[in-house]
Amino acid sequence: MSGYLLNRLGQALFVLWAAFTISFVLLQAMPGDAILIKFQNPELGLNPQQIADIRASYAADSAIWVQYIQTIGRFLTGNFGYSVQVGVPVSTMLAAHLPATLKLASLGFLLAAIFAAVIAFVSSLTPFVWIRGALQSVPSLFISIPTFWLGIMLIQIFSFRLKLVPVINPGPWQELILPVITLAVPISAPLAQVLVRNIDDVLTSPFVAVARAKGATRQWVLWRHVAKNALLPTLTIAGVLFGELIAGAVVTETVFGLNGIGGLTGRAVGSQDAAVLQAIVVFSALAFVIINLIVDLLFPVLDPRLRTKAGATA
Amino acid sequence: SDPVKGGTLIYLEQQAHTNLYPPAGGFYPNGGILNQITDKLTYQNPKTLEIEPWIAESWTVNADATEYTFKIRSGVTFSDGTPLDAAAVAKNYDVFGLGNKELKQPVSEVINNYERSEVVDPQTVKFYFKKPSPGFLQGTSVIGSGLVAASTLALPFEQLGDATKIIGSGPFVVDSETIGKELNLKAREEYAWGPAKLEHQGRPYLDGIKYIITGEDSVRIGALLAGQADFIRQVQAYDEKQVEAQDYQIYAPSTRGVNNSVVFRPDNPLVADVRVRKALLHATDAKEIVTTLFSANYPQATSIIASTALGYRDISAKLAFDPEKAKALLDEAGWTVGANGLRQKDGKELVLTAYESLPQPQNKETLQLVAQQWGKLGVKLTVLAGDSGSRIVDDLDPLKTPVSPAMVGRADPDVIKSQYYPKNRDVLRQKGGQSDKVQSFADDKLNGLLEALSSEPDREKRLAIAGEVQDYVVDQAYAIPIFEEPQAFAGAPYVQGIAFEAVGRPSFYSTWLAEH
Amino acid sequence: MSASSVPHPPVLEVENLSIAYHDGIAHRRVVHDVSFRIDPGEVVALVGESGSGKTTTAQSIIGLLHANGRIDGGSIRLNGTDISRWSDRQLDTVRGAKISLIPQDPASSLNPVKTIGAQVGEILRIHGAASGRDLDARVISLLERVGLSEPALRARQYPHELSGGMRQRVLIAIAVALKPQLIIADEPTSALDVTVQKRILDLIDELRTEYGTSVLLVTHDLGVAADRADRLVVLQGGRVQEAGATKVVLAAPRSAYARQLLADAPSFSAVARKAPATAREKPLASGDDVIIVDGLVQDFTRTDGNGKSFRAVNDLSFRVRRGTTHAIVGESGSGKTTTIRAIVGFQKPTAGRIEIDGTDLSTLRGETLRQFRRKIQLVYQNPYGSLDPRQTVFEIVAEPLLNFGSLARPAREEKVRAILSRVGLPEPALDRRPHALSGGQRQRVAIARALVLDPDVVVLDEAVSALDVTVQARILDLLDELQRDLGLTYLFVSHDLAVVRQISDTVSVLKDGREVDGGAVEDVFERPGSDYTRELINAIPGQKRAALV
Amino acid sequence: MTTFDTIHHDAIASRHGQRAGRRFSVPHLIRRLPVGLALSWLVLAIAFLWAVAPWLFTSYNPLEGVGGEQLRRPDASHLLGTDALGRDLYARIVYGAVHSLTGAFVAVALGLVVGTSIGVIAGSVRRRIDDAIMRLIDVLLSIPPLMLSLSIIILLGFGTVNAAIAVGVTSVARFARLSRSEVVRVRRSDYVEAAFGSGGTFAAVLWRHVLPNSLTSVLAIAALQFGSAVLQISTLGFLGYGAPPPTPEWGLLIAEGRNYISTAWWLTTAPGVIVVLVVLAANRVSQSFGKVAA
Ligand SMILES: Nc1ncnc2c1ncn2[C@@H]1O[C@H](COP(=O)(O)OP(=O)(O)OP(=O)(O)O)[C@@H](O)[C@H]1O
Ligand SMILES: Nc1ncnc2c1ncn2[C@@H]1O[C@H](COP(=O)(O)OP(=O)(O)OP(=O)(O)O)[C@@H](O)[C@H]1O
Ligand SMILES: [Mg+2]
Ligand SMILES: [Mg+2]
Repeated sequence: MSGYLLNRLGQALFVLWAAFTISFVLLQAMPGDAILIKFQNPELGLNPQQIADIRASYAADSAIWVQYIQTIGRFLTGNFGYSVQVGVPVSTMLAAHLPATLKLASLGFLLAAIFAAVIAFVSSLTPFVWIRGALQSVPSLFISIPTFWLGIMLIQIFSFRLKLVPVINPGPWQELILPVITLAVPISAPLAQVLVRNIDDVLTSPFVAVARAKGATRQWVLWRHVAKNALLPTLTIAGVLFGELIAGAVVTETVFGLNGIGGLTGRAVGSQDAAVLQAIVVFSALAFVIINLIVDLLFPVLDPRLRTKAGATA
Repeated sequence: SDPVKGGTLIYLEQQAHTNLYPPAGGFYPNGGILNQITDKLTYQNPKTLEIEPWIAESWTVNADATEYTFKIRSGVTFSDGTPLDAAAVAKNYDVFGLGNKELKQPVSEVINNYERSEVVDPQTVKFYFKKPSPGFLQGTSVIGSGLVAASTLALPFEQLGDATKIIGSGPFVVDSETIGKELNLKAREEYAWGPAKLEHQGRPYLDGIKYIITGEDSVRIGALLAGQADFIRQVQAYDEKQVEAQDYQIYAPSTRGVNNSVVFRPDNPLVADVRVRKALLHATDAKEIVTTLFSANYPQATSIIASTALGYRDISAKLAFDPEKAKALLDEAGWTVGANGLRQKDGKELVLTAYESLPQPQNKETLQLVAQQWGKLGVKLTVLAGDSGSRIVDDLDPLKTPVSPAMVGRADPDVIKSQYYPKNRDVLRQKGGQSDKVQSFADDKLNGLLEALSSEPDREKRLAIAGEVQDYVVDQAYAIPIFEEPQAFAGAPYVQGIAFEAVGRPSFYSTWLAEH
Repeated sequence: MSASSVPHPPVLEVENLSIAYHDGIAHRRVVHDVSFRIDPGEVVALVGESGSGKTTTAQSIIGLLHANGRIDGGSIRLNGTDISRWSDRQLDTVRGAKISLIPQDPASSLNPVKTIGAQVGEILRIHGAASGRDLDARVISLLERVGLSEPALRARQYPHELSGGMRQRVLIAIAVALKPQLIIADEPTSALDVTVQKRILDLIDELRTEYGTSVLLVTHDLGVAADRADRLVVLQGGRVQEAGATKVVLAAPRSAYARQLLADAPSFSAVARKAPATAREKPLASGDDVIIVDGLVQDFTRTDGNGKSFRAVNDLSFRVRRGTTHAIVGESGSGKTTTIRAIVGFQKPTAGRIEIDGTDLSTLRGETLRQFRRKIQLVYQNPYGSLDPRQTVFEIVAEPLLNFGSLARPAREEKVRAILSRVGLPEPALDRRPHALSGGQRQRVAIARALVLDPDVVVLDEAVSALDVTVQARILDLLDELQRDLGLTYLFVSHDLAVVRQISDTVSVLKDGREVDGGAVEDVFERPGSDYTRELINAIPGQKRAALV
Repeated sequence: MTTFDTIHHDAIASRHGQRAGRRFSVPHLIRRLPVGLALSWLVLAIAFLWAVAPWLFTSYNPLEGVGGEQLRRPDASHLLGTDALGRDLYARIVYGAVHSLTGAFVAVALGLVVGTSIGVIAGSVRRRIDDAIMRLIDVLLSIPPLMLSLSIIILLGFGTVNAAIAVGVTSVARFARLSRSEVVRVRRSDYVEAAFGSGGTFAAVLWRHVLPNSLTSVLAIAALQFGSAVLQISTLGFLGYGAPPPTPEWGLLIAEGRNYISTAWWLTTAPGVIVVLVVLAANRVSQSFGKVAA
């Protein structure tokens, strides 16, 4: 087991390093850079000599590989550098932006899971074919709505027309209501689709018939037999959902002006704030790796078949 | 009714500030904050454009505008308690005028030919210039010349993004900041040094101001009208009607600078011929653009600078929309309509490219209309929406961007120099200017005029030169002015006493919130 | 029937039952006017080929028809009450308590993520029969009752930790937990080994007598039915062909279909008539051994990473003469498939020598191995899985020819047609895909593919195990015929001794990878050399009838 | 043999209802087609026609507005109203189809071809190399997809096709994973072994069996990805990385129209609804593929 863990750890480190390197190369390859974008801005009225001086002071003109080594070195010591665009340390920025995103993402995911579960379970419990049909087409609908459009519509309707929740200067929880819904909608769709399919699969498996033959009611079977078995394979899409969660967060945070990593990513890309982007990539790769590791370790806990690997052949 | 004290103004800003080094205040979000937290040596009356006392009680200028002496008001302190005296002012201007290499602080665009300062006595400071610098007095009144405490000036440039570190002497101080999202200002109780001629004196009426970054146009306007905000920046012309329909107020202070224009980079062979540029100038129907996209707050341009700007000269006759003339000019220049409807010459097609400018109101639509108008002549204008990096890199290369939108605001004729002079913004991209991609283009006559403009001490003569430059730029068809750009704000009906400095940054010093 | 008549009313009475499925557009009736009854303590067997409606009938009795199935008419009376139109809620009180079910496939009939104890206890909890400590005790005693060793441990284990036979015992424990009046056993042993099968059926019998429960035994194996049932109901195409006391039906079947079933069942034929002499009749040149296996050893490293290897085949040796059939028998996991995979060259043996028609397999690799495949062909256990679902029958059979590129297109087409008609596939089946074929037809396609290259040796891995008796008999006849006409050598893997006895000349009996018995079929069957072989032979169903006749 | 045929017909019709449907005649097929699926095909067909022959559907110029006609509400002459430059919105949507659909198509094609190739290679080679390839795919998954696409757009420059490439790159990982697992699954199947057993070379087996059988579910996902690509491209437009004006690409229409939401709601709603409809239709169709494949 420890060998397995070591191996996984090695792979995780590789993923981190490769993500760092790829993003470094991508950022280097872009036309212009943060310094140019910020200081070539005519509003600042700097002349070429001044800009050249600034470039020199950021050591932005040293050889790429030197910068690469330096950046890695800095990252290893926990120093993420300064944001050229905003003029504060990257670590401060991350610290300021992370909580909002964590809140948004975790609540969004939770709500998405609830949406998905309601859709999946209600549709398999309902005796009415039309309700079932209607519910099962909800994921397709959810997946078809542009997230930013949904956000803007929600704001218009619930905040500006119906005046139910303010978007400007809201309370700490009010602030999250609409964004969380916005984020949950696209995330819940694939979850619900997978769940509905899994439930359908499990419902046709013989052990469900056996449970029914014991005299168990539909609800009993659904909760005590189907639920866990159907949830298990859903875990496997966690990695993919993570990406969607981040993409969703960028858009949601931009629409709602939330102060999270997503919005920060959008702005940092716009200003090619390399230090910030580099840090974001490393963090997101870290999160991805950790999530996958947790899922991998969680599987045997939830599924007894995976506990003893050899037993699976019996 | 009498002003009411108290309350917090909720102000929605479109973009987060980038850096609060005062000379960087030209960027509107920066300026909008600096204007509340810093004071300037002088105050430019936005109505008369006269320079009035503020931190400086009085001043003298020598005949050739190379020496300025300011008498500093006593009892002024920065919010960290340090005194704002002659020494502090001198220190500020030394940095603004010369920059600080070590701390990466650049030179201010409004200060020309600065040499050194001299603290005559604790309340008197004197500035010396290498060459006449007649624009300096006005330059002391602009946002870029906000005075900050020594501790702020001692910070390296990249740390000036943190608003809490900016110590000014203004009516408000930074209370707290959530980077990229929110900024809270609170009133400074002991503030007693507002511009001398203002009616309102003493501390500001408001208790505080909350800046909230709200990027979405629709959210800003919606929130204002839904009663969730009090005051917002960047109201698009198409939203004005509904704002006014609900008795809300549109504020559109003029930026009093170079008009919103389309400029050429004559280094690009396609637009090197003045006849081509002239043709395009006459092919541009500014009136159509203004009526289609804008409102009465966006007057059609009648010169390259705003009609409210100092030194303005009405040259609308030279800007007439005349497609026939345009066609004739192009024909004359040898550009004939080819089979595909595009003008051609020597196997080359007249296809031009411009990047849209995000901060300018409806610039994408404006350029599309321009493209549509030029298209009728057989000239294609490709409008690009690039990322900032490509935009900036390409914008330096006249071959890639022969055409560009441009505008700048400042209430002094120097603004023309800011815009065109190769060492400043260099919108025409001259050799020896901002870009090393320029092959040969340079207009010495223009540059001579601009230098004269910034160093002619005699006011009358200076205004005459300003007029001459306007004529010259249009005669050369370097720029096609389109409209006079205001900064558009909207406020709730109960928001009173909003003031703007001369180029449209709001000042909330005298602002108060009526019962509502 | 007459014996158990008057005193007790029947437990179950099915009368004119008709059931239809609708799939979107059409209703399709699959059970037509079926009537039968089950008296207390009686075993009634429902026999018939695949698709004859056995499962459908059984499901309707316990009210678990698929959502798209509907009872069109007739009645199902449990103790005199018609339950055919009861709601789910009403049926819930009956299921488990009065009628219970032993399903076909023990592997998937237990919830993989719940413990055995929880699943046995569930039926008690649902019906409020026990709770708390009492529940645990009852669960353990039930597990003990069905013959599980260490019942307390078993209760804590998960299904995957148990063998198929153990799982079926757990399912039986569930079925008998509340001493129901009727147990429906739908092919309770068809997924199990012969030896295990016998033990499970014995257990059901034992519990039945103990509790006085009636059993509806659904099976396609006439042998099983003959051994266990008091009465038979023979179904074909959803209609009752014949019903009556087992003895009567077996002794003198009235319907043609029952007669055919009887004739096809290998378990009977093996005893009733000697295996038809095939190649054995031909004088054989001794020493003409096509397959020589010498000291074959096959190790596998287990996936759990502790590096210990597992010996699946241990020092196996045998020889097969040209034109004969050699069988490999043994229970599941005994190494049959492993052996033949080595023989056809899919797997490098750990040790030992394999020689096919004079070629030593260990010398082959790459192109030579590919060329070698002309000589020996494998027919898989599961014909459906071994046929590419996207290819047409024609493409499947033509592919080997294409691989060796020896024939031009017209010649190839001709050859494919010839071989297909040889295996008895109708012309129109040529451009169908595997899913549009019956199980028997699929197996014919697989055989055709194996034969199209004119191999010397055909290896058949449980080639008929998945088929029902009638189809199985057809395929065996075909194999016999082909062997005679083409002089093929067969290596035939099976766990069904009846079949083996019917068609093979020599046999190797495997247990845990070792040969425990071997030699000519007659010798092994008449004079088994090991207890294991004896047990295998005793487990062949249908012996009761053999005794009768 | 007739008995066999009846058996098989029974069995087939029930167990493989959808598959069997393929063999039926066209009118039969149409009768069997569920309404939703039929509507979905209709939506896709219309969108396709818009893309190939937009002029058949509108007489307005999508690129040039009429002065004085700006921001008109929807009415008889302008079905969906006009935009700030006085351009007919319906015309812009119709002419935008070609951009949006090509964009989505390119994005999906890129993800499909590159991703599937990687997946097929990973699934067919030795364990070590497979592992290495899949870790690289993990890397691709671990970089925030939006950042990846934005960077790629910046690198390639703005434009519909470039945006499509940027979106396509983010789906490479998904396709690679899926196709790899499918290939691994198919490779384990008896029929692949049987194909080797009947003398097939590696290439022949890969081409004849592994590819066709593993691509079914990959194609179903591709149809799904099609819808998602339309959305992602529109998201890029929203973030300011869309096609340059005046391209009437749908995502850009929604994105630009959103600024007018309180004065001219139709500018963002109409293209929004069109995108929802098309993506829904693509989803529905992809599901029907999935069923056939299942
Ligand atoms: N859910 C269903 N929908 C439609 N048809 C079905 C369904 N279940 C079974 N059938 C069909 O009903 C017929 C009878 O099936 P059933 O399962 O009762 O046969 P069986 O005798 O149990 O066969 P086997 O021996 O293969 O288990 C078959 O033709 C089968 O294809
Ligand atoms: N590739 C493999 N890796 C590890 N163990 C294997 C492998 N293949 C087979 N085994 C093990 O070898 C033993 C013999 O398996 P084999 O498939 O030969 O049995 P069999 O006699 O064909 O059984 P059945 O009747 O169930 O098909 C089993 O315990 C099986 O788990
Ligand atoms: Mg059955
Ligand atoms: Mg086997």
